[in-house]
Parts: sequence; structure tokens; C-alpha cells
Amino acid sequence: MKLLYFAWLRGKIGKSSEELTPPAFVRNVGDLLDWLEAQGPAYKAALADRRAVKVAVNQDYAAPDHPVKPGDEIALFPPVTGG
Amino acid sequence: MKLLYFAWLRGKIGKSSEELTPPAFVRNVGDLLDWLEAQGPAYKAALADRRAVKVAVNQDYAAPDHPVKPGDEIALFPPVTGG
Amino acid sequence: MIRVQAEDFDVGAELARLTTGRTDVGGVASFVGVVRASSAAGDLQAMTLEHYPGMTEKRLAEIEAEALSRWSLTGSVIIHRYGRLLPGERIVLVATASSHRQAALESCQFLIDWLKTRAPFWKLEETAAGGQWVEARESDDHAAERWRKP
Amino acid sequence: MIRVQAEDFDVGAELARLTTGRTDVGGVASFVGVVRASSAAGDLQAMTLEHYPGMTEKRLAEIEAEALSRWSLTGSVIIHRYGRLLPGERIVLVATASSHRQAALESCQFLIDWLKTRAPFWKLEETAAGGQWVEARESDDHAAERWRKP
Repeated sequence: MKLLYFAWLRGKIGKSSEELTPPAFVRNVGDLLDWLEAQGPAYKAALADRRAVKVAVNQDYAAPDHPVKPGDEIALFPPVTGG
Repeated sequence: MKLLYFAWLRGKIGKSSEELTPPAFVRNVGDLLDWLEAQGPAYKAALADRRAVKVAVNQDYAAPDHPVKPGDEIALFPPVTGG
Repeated sequence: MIRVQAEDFDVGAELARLTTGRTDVGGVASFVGVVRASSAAGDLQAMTLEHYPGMTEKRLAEIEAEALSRWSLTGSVIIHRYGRLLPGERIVLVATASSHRQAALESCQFLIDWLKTRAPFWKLEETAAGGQWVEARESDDHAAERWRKP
Repeated sequence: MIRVQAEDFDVGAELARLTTGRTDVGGVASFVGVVRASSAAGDLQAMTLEHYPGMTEKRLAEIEAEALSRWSLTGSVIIHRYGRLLPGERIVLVATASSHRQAALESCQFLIDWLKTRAPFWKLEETAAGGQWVEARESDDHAAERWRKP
């Protein structure tokens, strides 16, 4: 699946996107964040405050129980501040 | 005093302004309207529905007990409908 | 700034004036009133706005001053036309600028609500049936009432 | 109509587009957001707006569709810029047109409130101390919440 990172999440993780293939037990957004957090100190720092991380799956806002699957575009970003 | 009439009050009274010298007992807006109403059928028709007549004395909205005196500019008009 | 005039106005230029050369403005809210072709009286051919020269300017200045006292604004403008206007023509512009969006949006709503019930303008609608003075609407009174201070 | 772009926009032209060639519009409400020079972080040198190409357009279209379903509007426009902007520069325009002023004013407020909490944009403020991401404000959440349907 394709991961996208925005704003300070992009800064902390150190890239704006990457192609990842999580293991099979990653079935939803919550699983994905748990797994990502274990991928190294940069991810751990970025995801430490889970309330500050919003997720979109295929460009729709998604809750932790939203399913994820190969081919999805999954974006992680802080609460929005436009307007 | 100078009387000004606007919108349908101007139409009913048949003029947009006039100089009038009411008798001494006319001391406030209410007195003035009572006296005006007796000045002929056009005035009577225009002032029949007193709630539909708003008054300004020297360009400030004025209640019936607002004093009037020689030299005042007194305007009669229906409720406003601008904007 | 208030203006009462027969001529049309340039909305873009008026709004730009509220921000040009300054960097303390966070938002500009505006409302433009336009002549509609359909009215309670039927299909409108034109609308004539009568006003009370002198008092109209005085009341608009007063309404603007009230907005400036209630909200922290960096600027405001009220332009109201008079005379004969055709459907689609602009009647009025109210615009407010502030460092904060909510102050701009609220005060803009306040200005148009108060203007509708306090500024001496009267609308005459021309339809195929002739000219007819528009009656004041209770809903406008209610809209203005909600801004009354306790 | 929604647009997400780096370039500035012409407010007068955008508002005129909502009324040109039609006579069913009674009012056009608008809000223009502008970069302020002072922020919580200090004096601002610039602000950079990051967005999520694709999702941003999708969310804005959704927010506009929601406004069109809640109010009887004759037209609407949302334009949001991205990239590096200097103090005094325009960030966003929302405008709504309706036969009735209240529908235009309310839906304009709704659009800017929802846009602030739902459209994927992030502001990076540049001050003498460096760049700092703006934190979401609770007051913006509250402003958006009041439009939630029961």
C-alpha cells in the first residue's frame, strides 16, 4: 500500500511517501499505526501522540477500525489548519 | 417647521415637502400628526394607519412624545425597506 | 466608510481597499444585495430606491459606528445605491475586515440586518401591474432584534 | 465551483460570476481569508500552505455539496490557495449566492467553518525563530460543531 505523510508527520518521518507491504495481521487503520510505530525511532516519534494523527484511506477520513488492504492510498497527517 | 414626506406618504399627501406653521398647542410629534390629519382628506388618508407612519425630527427617529418646535425638519415615512 | 450614491460600485476594488497596505487583516466578510426579477408582486421590471438625503447618511454612519464599537474591526464599508435599478443590478454592499474571521462575519451580518430596518430607504417595485411600494417584513425586524443588547 | 491553486484570485470577478446573466440572485455573501503578519508564534515573515492534492479537492467539493443541500443557493465558489504566501496575501475565498440574504450569509459562514476543520490544508508559519506548524484550534472545532445536524 502507498503511505503519504503531511505537515510535521512528513518532517518527523523524514519522507513524504513510501510504498509499504505490512504483514497480514494488519487489517485496519489501528493495526497499521501500531505496526508502523515499531518500524524505527522516526516512526515512533511521529506516532507517539496518537490523538494528533489523522488518517485518510483512499482520500476519505478513516477511523481506527477502518479496514486497510493492498493497493490502498493511506495518508497520515495532523489535524487540519487551513482556511 | 419643514415637513418632508417619503414613499407612499409622499404619494398620498401629494407633495414631497412643505413649510407649515402649526398652532401653539402642537408641542410634540403626536400633536403634530393629530393636527396634520385634520388638514384635509389627503392628510387624513395618509395618516389613517398611524402604526404605518414613522417620524424623524431633525433626521433622528422620534417617538410620539418627542417635542417639535419652529425650525425643525420633520419627516414622515413608512417603515423602511432598504438593503 | 459609508457612501450613498446612484452609481454602481466596484466590489473587488472596495474589498481590496480594506486590505491594501496593511498586514493586520485576517479576514474580510461581505454581502452584496442584488435586485431580483421576481417579487411578491410578480415579475419585476425595475426597482426604484428612494432615500432621505442627509438622514440616510447619518443613520448609516451611526450603524457603522455601532459595529465598530461592538467588534474589533480593522475597517468597514457600506455603500447603498438609490434611484431606478434593473433586475440583476447591485443595490448594496456591506463589508467588514478584522484580524479574526468571526468578528468580520458577525459584524457583516449585523450591518445588513440593522441597515434593513434602520436606514431610511424605500423600495418601489415596478411590475406589469404598475408601481407598488414594498412593505416592511416582520422577518427583517426579527433579524435586527437579535442584535439588540439586553 | 471549487478551485485549489497556487495563484492569487480576483475577488471581484469571482463574485460577479455568481450574478452575471441571471436575475434570481438576491444576495451574495463572501469571506476572504488573508495572511496576518502577527501570529501566536510572533511576527510572521511568510506562511506556507501544504495540501493533499486529490483529497483536498474531494473534501472541498463535498463541503460545497453539503451547503447546496442545506440551503437554497443559486451558486457558490470556494477557492483555496497553497504554497508560500506573504502577510497581506489572500488565502481563501468562499462565496454563496441565493435569492434570500439569510441563506447566502448562513451558508457562507458554514463553508468557512467546515473548511477550517475538514479540508486537508496545513499551515507552516515562518518567523525569525524558524518554521512552525500551526496547531488546530479548539475554537475552530466548536465553530464547525454548531453546524452538525442532530
